[in-house]
Amino acid sequence: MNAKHADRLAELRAKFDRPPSWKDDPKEDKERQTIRERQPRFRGLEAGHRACQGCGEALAARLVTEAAGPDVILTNATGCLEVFTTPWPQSAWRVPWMHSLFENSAAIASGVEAAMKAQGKSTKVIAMGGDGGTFDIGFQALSGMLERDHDVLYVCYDNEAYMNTGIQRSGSTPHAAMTTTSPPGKERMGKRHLKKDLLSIIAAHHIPYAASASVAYPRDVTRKVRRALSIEGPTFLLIHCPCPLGWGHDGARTIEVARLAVQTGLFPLVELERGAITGVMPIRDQKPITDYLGLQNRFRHLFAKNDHRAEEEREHLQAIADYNIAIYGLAADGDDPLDSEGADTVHRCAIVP
Amino acid sequence: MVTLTRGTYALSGTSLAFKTGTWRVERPVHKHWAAPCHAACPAGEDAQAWIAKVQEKKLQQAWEILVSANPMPAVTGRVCPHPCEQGCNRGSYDQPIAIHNLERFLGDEAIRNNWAYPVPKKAKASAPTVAIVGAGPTGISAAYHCIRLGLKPTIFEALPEAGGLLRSAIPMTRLPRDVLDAELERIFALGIEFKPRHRLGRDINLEELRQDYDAVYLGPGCQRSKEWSVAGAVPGDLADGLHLLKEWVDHGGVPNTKKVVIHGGGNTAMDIARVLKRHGAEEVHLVTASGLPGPDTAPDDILNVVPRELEEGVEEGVIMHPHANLKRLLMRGSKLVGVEMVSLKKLPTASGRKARVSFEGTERVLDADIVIPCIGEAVDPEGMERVLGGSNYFRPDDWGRLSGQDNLLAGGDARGDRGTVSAAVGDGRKAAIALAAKLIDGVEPEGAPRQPIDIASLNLNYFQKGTRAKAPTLPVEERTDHAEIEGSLEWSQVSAEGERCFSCGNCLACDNCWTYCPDNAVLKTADVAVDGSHYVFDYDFCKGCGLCATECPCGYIEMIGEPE
Amino acid sequence: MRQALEGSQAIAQAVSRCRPGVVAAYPITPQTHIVENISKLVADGDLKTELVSVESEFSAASVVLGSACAGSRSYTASSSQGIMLMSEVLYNISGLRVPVVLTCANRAVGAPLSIWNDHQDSMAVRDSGWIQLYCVDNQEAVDTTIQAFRISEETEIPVMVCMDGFILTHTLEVVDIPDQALVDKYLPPFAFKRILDPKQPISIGTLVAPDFFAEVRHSQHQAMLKSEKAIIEADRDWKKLTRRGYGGLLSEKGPKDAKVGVMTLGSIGGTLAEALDTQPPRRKTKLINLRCFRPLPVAAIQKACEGLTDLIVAERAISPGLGGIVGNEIRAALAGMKKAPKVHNVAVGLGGRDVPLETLNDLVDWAKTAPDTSFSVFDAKLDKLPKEDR
Amino acid sequence: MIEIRIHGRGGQGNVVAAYLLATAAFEAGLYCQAFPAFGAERRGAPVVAFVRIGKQKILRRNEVKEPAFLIIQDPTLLHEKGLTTGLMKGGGILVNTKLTSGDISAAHGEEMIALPATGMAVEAVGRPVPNVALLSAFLSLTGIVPHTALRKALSGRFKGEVLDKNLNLVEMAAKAVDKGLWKEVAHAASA
Repeated sequence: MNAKHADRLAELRAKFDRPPSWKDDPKEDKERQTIRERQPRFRGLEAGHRACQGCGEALAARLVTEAAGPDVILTNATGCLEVFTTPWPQSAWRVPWMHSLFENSAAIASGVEAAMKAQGKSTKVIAMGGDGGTFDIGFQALSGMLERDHDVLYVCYDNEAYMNTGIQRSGSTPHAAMTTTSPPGKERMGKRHLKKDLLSIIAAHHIPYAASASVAYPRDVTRKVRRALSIEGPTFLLIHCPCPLGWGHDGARTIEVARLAVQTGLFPLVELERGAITGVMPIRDQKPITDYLGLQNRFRHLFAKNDHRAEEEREHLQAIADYNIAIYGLAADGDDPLDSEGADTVHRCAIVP
Repeated sequence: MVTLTRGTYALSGTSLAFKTGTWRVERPVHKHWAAPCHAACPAGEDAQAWIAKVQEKKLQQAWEILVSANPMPAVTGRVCPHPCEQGCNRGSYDQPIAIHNLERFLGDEAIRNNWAYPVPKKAKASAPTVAIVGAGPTGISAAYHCIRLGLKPTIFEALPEAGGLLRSAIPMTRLPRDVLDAELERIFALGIEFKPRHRLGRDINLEELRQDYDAVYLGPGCQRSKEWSVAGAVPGDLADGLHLLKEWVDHGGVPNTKKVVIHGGGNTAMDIARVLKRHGAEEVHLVTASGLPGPDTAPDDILNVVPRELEEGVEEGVIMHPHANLKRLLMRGSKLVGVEMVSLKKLPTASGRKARVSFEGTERVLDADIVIPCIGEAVDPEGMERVLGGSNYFRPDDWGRLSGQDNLLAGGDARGDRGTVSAAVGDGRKAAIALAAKLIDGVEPEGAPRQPIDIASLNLNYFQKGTRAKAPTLPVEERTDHAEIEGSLEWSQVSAEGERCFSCGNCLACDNCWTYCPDNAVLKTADVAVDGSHYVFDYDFCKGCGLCATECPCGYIEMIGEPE
Repeated sequence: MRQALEGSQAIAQAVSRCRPGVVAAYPITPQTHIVENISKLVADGDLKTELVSVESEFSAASVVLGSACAGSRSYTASSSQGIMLMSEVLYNISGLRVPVVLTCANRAVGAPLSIWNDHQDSMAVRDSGWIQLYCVDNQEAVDTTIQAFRISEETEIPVMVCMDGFILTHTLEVVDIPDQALVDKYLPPFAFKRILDPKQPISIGTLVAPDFFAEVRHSQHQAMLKSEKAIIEADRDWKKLTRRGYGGLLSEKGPKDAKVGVMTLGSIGGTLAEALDTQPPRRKTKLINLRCFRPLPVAAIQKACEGLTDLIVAERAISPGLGGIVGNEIRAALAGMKKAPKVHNVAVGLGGRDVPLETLNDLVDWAKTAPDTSFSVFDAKLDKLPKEDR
Repeated sequence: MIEIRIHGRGGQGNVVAAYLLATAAFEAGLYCQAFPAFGAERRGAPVVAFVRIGKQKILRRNEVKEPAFLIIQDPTLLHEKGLTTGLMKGGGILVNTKLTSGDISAAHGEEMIALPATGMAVEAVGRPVPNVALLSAFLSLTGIVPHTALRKALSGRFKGEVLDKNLNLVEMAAKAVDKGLWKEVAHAASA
């Protein structure tokens, strides 16, 4: 680089109006900050974001970034996560993060990854989207990203409807669930169609690793994130995260609802490598789907008295749960520390910061 | 702040400027409940608290917490009927934690490693003095807690050695005497003045004690057998169970009998039954008005025997007759040849209170050559006639304070409503607390016990079913008068058993609140969490969703309304 | 080096000289040869770049947005329907103020399906916040491509280089491909610093509330207006190095005292220039070639129109229900002028219709009688239509 | 400026022919322009390409409507109506055909120069691609660009054995027509 170029670079850099870090702001509460900063985990998603109370997606995103650590770049489809984390001029992210559009998270991630390759950098790239941005409008970009073998982990936060726009059905909405565009009525019992089997479609790309996870099993989530990031090539993680607003349950019951989705067999937790099933979380005690449905307003019409359709749809959903268990071999063969009962077992943890 | 207009980007973590705590209408707070094991322990031990240290593998700290209530874990771990285990929430889930085994393990470890008893408050030279009558469990406990609280205790004991019933009546098969000696020696070494062979009413008198000492604590136990007869009849060779047990403990002598009927359902009854069985009695019948533990028996109707002792007794061939009473003695002259039994049960009466009702037509006869009453004892009033009045027992308040008697307290078996070593230990502790409060600080003792937490308040999703640790026991054919029947747990068993604890009502430090908070509003810290938990809520950001409270496995987080 | 090259091949060479870190594109006629030639350069090892062969134009634009934000010089190319499919991302790239260069091989937009040249595609995204530069010939396309990277990176505004599909992309002619050393001297390394960097993490693409959105748009507009300077300087500096310049924002040809002006964009300027030389109209006429359409260089346009009585704007796009797009913008641009010329507006050469040399005279003749509010599709043969549709 | 129109069928190398001719002109120090009549035609369909060669920079970009010369790569195209429309007065038509010049001229009622270009290409290169032979013959007829320039243009596109064979084909075709036959026409056109 000649001297003229050096000057020019300096001039361009000076235009970059980066202010001092918030850490240097004397108005900050030093005491609290110290504890916050001393947390023995990486805080990829900081407090102060505007998610609803008990938001499953916020939790999932927090877990994903914690597991990924600082040397990562995130891309984010339009949706709740994007809106509640980055109302200008604030951001809750502590890792480089970028949002462009609803349907292009996988594509901008492809570009970021290409740039990392071009610059010889090893920073990992994680593309994120909700189920709308993944199952539906962003699917083409996702499929292209997987096919082109980009070294990107795509994480889909699956809350089973378009929540950002006010709870409209998506390809991921489960059968019979009520949304504002699949309301129950004289002629309908909620969504007529089935939840799209996205994971099988992803698996058909024969990528090295694809898995489903649930916020009810955080250690499983972080393990799968780390596993995916340890692999070179495209990987995919589908994380089930309840939406208290859209599903109609108390924010305090987010985990309970998520756990029941797994324990009933309605949301199987599986791992696929090159399209083949290589791991499942076995279900130790299968719960009846009514335990799960009964907690959520979106299935309220399935408990209508004197409506034969309600029972029929309940039986239908039970049959789907049973089918999942049979197809994925989820029935536990004896107790397993990593099954649906064991995977969330707590212990006294002596790690103190 | 510089505006980031070009491309409207934002800087890392700047959302901290936005305090989402203003969204909250309810806030989570830590609420430390009493674990049911704690609430059930007459000695006042917080088993949850010391098991937490076992989980951390900090055994000495666990023991120190334990002995902050009970100085004799090696003893109580062996002899206590462990109501803590009956209270344990784990019992409604799979099996209760083997708390007594853990307690015993810690007690034994302390002896083996000679861990020092912590003394938080050393007595000054001018410290108030306390005379303690009786070196049984309650007297020893009172003296020990006096030491801990800065008082100067002196124990007066009629016998040459300390220990009370522990030494005189508990079978060596349950409590090896070297364990008792080791534990007591270490306690007395803390500076307790001990005056053996000082019998109240003979060698010392109460009034002088009350003059010489700032306070007196009476823990004389129950040394006098109660009157016993069946429908007015008494065999000529009658001896009560406690007497026989003491003789056997003292020099190994037992009556030579073939068919024995034991009347009563406590530990003394079971102990003597097993001694006689081992010494060759063909049949030993235990007749008790109470029921056996089981789903059909009301909790207040279960016979008061350490469960494992009952189990071992039955193993050894003691024949149980629950829900039965003696109606008549069959005598040939003054010599017993049999007893007539009748079935009964505790049933509600017209007044609503329960009373035992015999069922006519259920009478049957047992051949017997001896009947041994084990219906309990009363306080020997010698030297305490004036304070005891005409009663069998003392009736002090919960702190042991006798009404109308300044600085005179009583507790232990002499209360008549206790009946276990642990209760005696608890009485001694409370008396010491009351005395220290009054004599040192001139205040009333503080005692606002925490409410116990029930299993419905726990989140059991986070636990797995498991099997309770089982200590080795001697096979029936190897049991003798001396060898201890129940053995110790291995460390691996202790560790696994500790892991099973639900940590009811107290922080398990499991990280659930920290892990599940979608808002990063739970911060992990041991330094700042003054409430003993490992976490603080950052109310600047907590939105009050309540997820942490729902998912706390231990019921330790409560949502309370924000002030209006 | 001077070579006889197909336009697309020349563009591939020019892009290669700019050392892009990432190239992403999806093939579409008539842009295809650009992508093919870049692919060949990559395959032969002559161009070290991450070539991302995406599954749609939408992803092509998204990929270059991502890669530029991640700190790599990025390039894409498209046309027609591809530009339309990209349009959402185009707004995003400019709104985020990210430097990217795009070649638009101009083509009509369907329906009806047409693969042939006009400017409807780039005109459709004229409000997307991109700088738009139109090229007369392949040499200009090559030079403008190189200038575009410099302009874009200096202004943090993306640049669309518009070259007529087929007419330039598929035409072999003599071009000078500048040496690598010369381009390196002219174009500094990619210096965009508002990037995704784990060492200094920032969040790009935030939600902006009503209290600030207006200010953001204002600042974007101001940046566009100021970019005129960067465009002029880039062309001037390039001319210093190569002796080739294109007048910066626009160029004029013809007598200074002309009364009639004919304004065009793109390759049609070449045909009319030859016509001006070989068959000059009777009225003194000059040509105004509008190189820079966004930002619309109002001052330069007014200056070029001084002394004219009539200005004919002949453009290759249409806004049905309004008429011309460029023409109406020019009318607005001249509104503040003392003695503004009458503006006559036509569309010519839509959907690949050949624009012959005679067009110049035909236009000048037509303007004599046309009212200034007129608009017509000048070369439409109305007798091909049923009466009711004429 | 000389304008040339080349007719062929999709897949015959029509655009390549135009590019080669223009490239040869460039190699000879002239300005040039070559472009196809842009279409969506597939293999086998009639296609057209244009070449302009001049001493000055070529500005116009409209289609060639009045060419000085036509090069017709496939004689069957002559049956298409209006194929020779717009040919400048006195302009030349070079046709790839097995017939003689006389026979083909007679058949279509217009004067044409015949060249068995496909046969020559098969003989020299082994593939039935007539364009190089036609270009070589065209240069012989007009003399607007020396054959050395065509050789240079070819060496930019081919390598090794294929190039050698094509150079042989150039030699072969150059001799097959009357050298300089259209020289005057060309001169007049470029004036």
